[in-house]
Amino acid sequence: MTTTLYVPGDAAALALGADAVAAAIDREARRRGSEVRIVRNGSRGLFWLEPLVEVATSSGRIAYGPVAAEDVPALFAAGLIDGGDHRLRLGPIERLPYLARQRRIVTHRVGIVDPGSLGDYLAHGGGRGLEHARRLRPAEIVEAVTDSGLRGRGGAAFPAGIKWRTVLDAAATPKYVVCNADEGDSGTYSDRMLMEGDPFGLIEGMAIAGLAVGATRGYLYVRSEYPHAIARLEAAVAAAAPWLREQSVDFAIEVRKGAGSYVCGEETAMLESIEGRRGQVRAKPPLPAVAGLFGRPTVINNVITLASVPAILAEGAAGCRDHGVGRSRGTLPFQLAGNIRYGGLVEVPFGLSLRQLLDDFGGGSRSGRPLRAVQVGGPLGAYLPASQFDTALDYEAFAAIGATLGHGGIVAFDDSVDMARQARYAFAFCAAESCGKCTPCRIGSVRGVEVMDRLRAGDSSQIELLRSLCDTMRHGSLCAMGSMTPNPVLSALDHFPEDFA
Amino acid sequence: MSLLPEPDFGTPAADADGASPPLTLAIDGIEVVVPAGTSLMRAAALAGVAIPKLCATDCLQAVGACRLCLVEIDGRKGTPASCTTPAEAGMRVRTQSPRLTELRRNVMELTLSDHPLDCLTCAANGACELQDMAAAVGLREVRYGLAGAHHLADPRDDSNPYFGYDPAKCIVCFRCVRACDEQQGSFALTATGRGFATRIAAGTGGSFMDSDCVSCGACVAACPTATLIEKTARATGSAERAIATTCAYCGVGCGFLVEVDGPPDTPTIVRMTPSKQGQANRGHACVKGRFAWGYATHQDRVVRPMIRARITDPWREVSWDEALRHAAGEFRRIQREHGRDAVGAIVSSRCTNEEDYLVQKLVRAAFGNNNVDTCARVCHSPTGYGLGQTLGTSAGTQTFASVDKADVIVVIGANPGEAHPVFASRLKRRVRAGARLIVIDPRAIDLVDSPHVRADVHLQPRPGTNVAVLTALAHVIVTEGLLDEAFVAERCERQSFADWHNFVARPENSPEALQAASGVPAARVRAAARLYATADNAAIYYGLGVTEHAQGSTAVMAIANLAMATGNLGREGVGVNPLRGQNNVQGSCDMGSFPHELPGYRHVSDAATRTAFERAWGVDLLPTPGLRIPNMFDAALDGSFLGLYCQGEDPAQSDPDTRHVQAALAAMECVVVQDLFLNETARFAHVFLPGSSFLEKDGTFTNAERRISRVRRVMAPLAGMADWQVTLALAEALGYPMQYRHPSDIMDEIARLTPTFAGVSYEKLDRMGSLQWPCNDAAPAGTPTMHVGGFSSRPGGKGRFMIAQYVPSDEQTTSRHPLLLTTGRVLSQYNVGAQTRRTANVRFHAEDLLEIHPHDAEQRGIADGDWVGLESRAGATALRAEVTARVQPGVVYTTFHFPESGANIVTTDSSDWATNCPEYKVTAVQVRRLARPPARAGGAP
Amino acid sequence: MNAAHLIRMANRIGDFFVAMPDREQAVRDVADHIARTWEPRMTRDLRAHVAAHGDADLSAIVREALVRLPP
Amino acid sequence: MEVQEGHGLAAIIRRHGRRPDALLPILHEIQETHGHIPADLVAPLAVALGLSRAEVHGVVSYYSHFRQAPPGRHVVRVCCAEACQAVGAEALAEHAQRRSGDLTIEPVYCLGLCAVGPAVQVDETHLHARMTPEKLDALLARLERAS
Repeated sequence: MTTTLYVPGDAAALALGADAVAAAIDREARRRGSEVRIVRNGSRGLFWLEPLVEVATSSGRIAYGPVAAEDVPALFAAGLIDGGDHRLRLGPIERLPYLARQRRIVTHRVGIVDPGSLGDYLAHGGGRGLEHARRLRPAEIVEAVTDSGLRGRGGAAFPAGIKWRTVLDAAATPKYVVCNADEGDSGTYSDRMLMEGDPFGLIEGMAIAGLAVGATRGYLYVRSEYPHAIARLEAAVAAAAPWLREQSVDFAIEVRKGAGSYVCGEETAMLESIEGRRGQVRAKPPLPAVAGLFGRPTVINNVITLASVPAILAEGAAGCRDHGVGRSRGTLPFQLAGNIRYGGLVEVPFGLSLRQLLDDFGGGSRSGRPLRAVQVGGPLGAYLPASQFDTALDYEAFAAIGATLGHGGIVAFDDSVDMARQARYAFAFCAAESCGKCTPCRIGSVRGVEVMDRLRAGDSSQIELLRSLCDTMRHGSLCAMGSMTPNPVLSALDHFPEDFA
Repeated sequence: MSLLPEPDFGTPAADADGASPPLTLAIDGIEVVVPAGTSLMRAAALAGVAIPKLCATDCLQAVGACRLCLVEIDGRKGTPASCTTPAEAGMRVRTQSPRLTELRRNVMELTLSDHPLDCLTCAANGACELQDMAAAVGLREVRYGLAGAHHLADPRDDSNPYFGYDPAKCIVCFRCVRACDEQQGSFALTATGRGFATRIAAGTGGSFMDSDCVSCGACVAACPTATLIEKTARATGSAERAIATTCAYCGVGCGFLVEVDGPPDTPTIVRMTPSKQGQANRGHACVKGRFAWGYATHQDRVVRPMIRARITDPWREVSWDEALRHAAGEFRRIQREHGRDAVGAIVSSRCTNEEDYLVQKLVRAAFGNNNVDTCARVCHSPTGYGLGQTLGTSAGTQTFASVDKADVIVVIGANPGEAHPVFASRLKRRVRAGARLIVIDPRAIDLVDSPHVRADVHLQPRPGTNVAVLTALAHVIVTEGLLDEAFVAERCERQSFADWHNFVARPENSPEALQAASGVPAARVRAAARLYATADNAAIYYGLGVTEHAQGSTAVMAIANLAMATGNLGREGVGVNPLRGQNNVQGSCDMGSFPHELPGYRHVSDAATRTAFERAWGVDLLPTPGLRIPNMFDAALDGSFLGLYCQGEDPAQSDPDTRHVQAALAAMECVVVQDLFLNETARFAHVFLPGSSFLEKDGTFTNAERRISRVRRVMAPLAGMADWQVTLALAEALGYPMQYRHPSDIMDEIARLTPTFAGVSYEKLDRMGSLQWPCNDAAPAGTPTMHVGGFSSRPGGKGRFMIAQYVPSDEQTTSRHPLLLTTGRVLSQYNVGAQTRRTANVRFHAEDLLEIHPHDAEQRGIADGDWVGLESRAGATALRAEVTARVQPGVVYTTFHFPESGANIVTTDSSDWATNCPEYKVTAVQVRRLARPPARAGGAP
Repeated sequence: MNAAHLIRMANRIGDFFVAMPDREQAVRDVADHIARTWEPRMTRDLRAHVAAHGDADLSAIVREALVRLPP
Repeated sequence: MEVQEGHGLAAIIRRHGRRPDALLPILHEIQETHGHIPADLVAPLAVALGLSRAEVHGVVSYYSHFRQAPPGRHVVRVCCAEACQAVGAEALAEHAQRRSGDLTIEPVYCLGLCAVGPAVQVDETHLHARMTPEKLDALLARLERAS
């Protein structure tokens, strides 16, 4: 009898040696004459346990981790194939508290299915959303998405249904669906995990979007820093094409590789990049929903947003709508990153407090020192001091404290952090990644670095100029790159003034 | 920046689609009504409120880069840029507040933190938008200090002869890049790098001269600082005043502002900038009009009259009076000795309407014959004939702006990118916006494949077979049921249509049957015909590649047939549009410069017309046609034509079969040449009268869209008299005084005697900018689009189809002359080069080259750059070869801008059957590799 | 004037109109075209050439038209 | 215009088609083949796609991923973004920059390995997590030995 073993092929697992583990398992199984099938699944997102090996047994999938290649012979000796006991044995995977306490909806197949197998996808409930959507009129699909309360998960949190409605109502043709997979925010990796762990879910979401707005072409723009995700998606797109055809869904997807530009995560810069140009931001209006890719009406949503759609169509809008708080409906896959003990993916409904995530899931800092600051929402997000850790994780609550939830990335810093240095870095990052189109961002970012250098050298008179510069950038910039760079700077200055003295 | 107030509304006018009603909003409390799609910045400008701006200008799409134009809108968060925010009904916008002042000042502070503080020594001082805006936002200090990162040491690029690029002054507003992309369509500039390192670069980051820059100057005009600035302006600083005038190069007729300093009669020209109010060019220009004006004051200018008894004698400078008396005496002597018809004149399409009118009047009234012809004879005379026969009016049917409404554009026998660059930019813009393009040309001209423009169909006929291709297109339209039957039934003659229909439907006129003659694959002809005939709006543009053929007139009629058959006449976006070679080809034809027509294209045999002119001029007029230019030369060799007044024209270089022309000129007894320079024809002249450039006189030019525009005097004539004054003086010396105090008096007479010009006056031109004829009581504001509702000049208002049967040219390849030579222009040079060769434009094109296909070159052992001999039955010359696949095998190509290359030594006497327009475009030749450069290429006597 | 040129020009005019279906009209059109565009001495010299050397070099339609030309 | 077969550009363009929006995918392929974007390919590429040379140059120079000169034998990218900073990335990057030799060392802003930083990427596809100066030295030494 063949035993199925799961060794994640997720980039983080690979970075921790998963390939060597898989090879060792294969070698050991051959040596022992055990018939095993190794599935390179996505990661469950419990990264301190990666490489996390699972074995399918009659009593479910039993986890072991973190497994090093050297551990493999001993694991086999301990009866790995049957879920045998070993110091690395974690038990049935679903019962790990970190997972059990989550509410995985959009990521529920990640780490479970074989991302290279369409059959496995369909066997795990994939395809039902599209099947349902095919029986609906476009307006009904849009209505379902609107009803769910789904808001864009990329950061701007714009209601997806309204955006789709605009594209559906636009007269111009052809129309396009563009998936923003340019997940450039530090501290975020849920898009990457989904693309690597459940690519068909994303493709199905895009196809449903196509049906909803009348688009027959989709583009999946993935940053070049994600080569493994790109490879996964290209294989999945090829595998899904005949499946879509069989269902008479006229929708073709092209995977586009970015080329190292953070701004290309901004939707209009991304469109420029897909069209073959410099990734400079376009002024809005017109909105991409009216005049987007190649000047045509275009749905642009990020990975998690689109991947949320199949479940909404398959299970009904309530599945999303009934979770969360206030206007933040559904769940968000948060990502614990940086100096955190149990870093990983935590999909939970909106409304938990930041502290719950940091402590209950994250287990405090990796270094063991007290957490001093947390940056939420990527490099343009504010730094929160411990006094704000009780803020509820919902869009409006964060906006109320001048912060942003963004894409759900949470980067923890311990008390060794120099917040003035982080403020300088915010400008430096902006200088490195500014598209160069608008003056406040192009020149302001560089002047910001210079001001911070003078300030850190002891010239406290620069604080007034720093605030003035931040005001200019915030209110004068063309896009979020320039206008949000002041968020980390000013939050650092306001919450940690001692570092600027 | 120009000195005449040309208001900048910040963003272009909204496309008035007519679907959305205008909307009302309030700017700083001022209510303003604007079309939907108007930006807040433009709405404010319309309300008289100026919002600070740097990256916005109303000839370019807004990008929202400089962030100076921020405003506040009631009920909205934030401070959006007014250039990229569309106006909405009921909006209440504030453009001034302490908050906005602070923001703008702080943004400006960032801009200036990377800009040299050298205003007082800067060439743009006083005419710098950055300077103006810094003042407008009240910036007084830059708090960031001088120690930060900057680009002040970036090296200057002065490679272009006319303008320099100083990146140290660049504020990265992208206006230059956008101007190159949107206005010019060359895409020669780009931003490189990103963030603070973003810089503007030409080409791949090298110098402007190494890039694809065509020196149109759009970037220079767009630059708000001295980053891109004319070298002349750098040398002189800003000008004191500007004079609006019209370009004297091609038939586009661009409006320009001549910026000058110094005394009114002898000013220094600082620069010429294209005028946004120029209705043909809307602020755009090309390298010739924009920069190549230095010839006007070139040291080669002849400014004293000269005479000599024999052409072998040296010239003798004389007074105006003596020169004119000598010329008049000689003309009268010749007429006494050889008859009234032994003298005549050639008028120039370079001169003004008023001057052309005067010369034909001099010939008809003072010489007493009809021996007057224009250099339009050798370019667009078939247009006059062909369109007159079919549509009833000898002129193009549209405005240039009409191309914006075309869905399919056919370009046949024209290379607008080189010859009509400003129109080409407009055409390319339309193609980039989605219009389909059909190119019919033996060569792969730049429209066939250039950045963002690619022809949907390129038909490559063998030279001389246009009619075969056009008839094949007609065959497809007729036999595949693609006719606009309603249009034909309502607007065209029934019988001529039936005859034409039967003719083109014949099997021998199918693309398949004609493929052997034209070399164009039948399938491509069919594709082109379907594309053209099924478009909502299809427009045809053509040039000398249609007219300068033995069947030039036939081809023009074939084109008119196509337009009538498909209903593509009488509205915007359609039509038949000749691209005129010279600035005033249309005008010189309009002014009665042809030997068989009085002003307004009225035949000399028409008694009523003649009577009107006889009354006005107080003379009797001949009812029979006079000699055309080639007939003049034949008659000269025959001994019956011995006196010629040749104004602004150089037939010894520009006319075909040079040896024949030179022999004819040498046979004459009195040749009077009036020109800026001692040209080739002057070598055969007995009297030389100094000409005046367009900068030295008042007058009007009429461009290819029938647009009459003013030419205004910028300086006093260098020789003391403008051309029109010289003609007056000559007429007086001939005993026929004419009384005009100013060219406007001449125009008034033209208007009185010419029904299509009845409504034209200088007063109205000054008021309206320009007028397109017909302009009269029926159309007081002129006529942008011809033939709306009917062909009013045709009997019954019906268009006439003309059978256009393909007849092979006499110029056929033989074993002695196995290749076909065709000719054309390059962008930087102009015709015989008399002007452009006397400017830095020679740096762009220093010699004429012979383009030859690699296959033909290989057979002859010719490598790129080799000297080759070019020989036809008319003559032989030598030039260097350029081996290129732009030409097809069997075809060679050259330009004719340099006398030493002598292209017209090899062109023959073959000409259009109807008008004698020379067949420049087809000459059977042989090409041989020369072992060494010729002693003097050209070999003229 | 150069007879070869005149003959060639005349024949070229004939080549155009010969394609018209109404022969009678076509002949008239050739004559009319010459009358309206040729200077009188050109017609005169062509006639003189024909008188002296015959009309063998002229195409049929031009021969017919020449007869119709007003004197 | 014929594109020289020698660079393999013709085949790449044939595969992508003559459309301007194929520029980035084609540049990626060129860089995969040559390690950088050779300057002499800019003009033929522009012609093939109906773009200008300036536009292609502008695009190549904009994206940090595209190189205009050949890199070292291996490219080592050290993540310098916040999540990695929080666990010592800056010191690691400074440490890496001090190395010379036949390797190209450059910063990268996020590899999506934010829970297991500091992260390092070698030659596009080889990833390394929880990097320390010592582990990096060993890795670089291994790479240098291999080349």
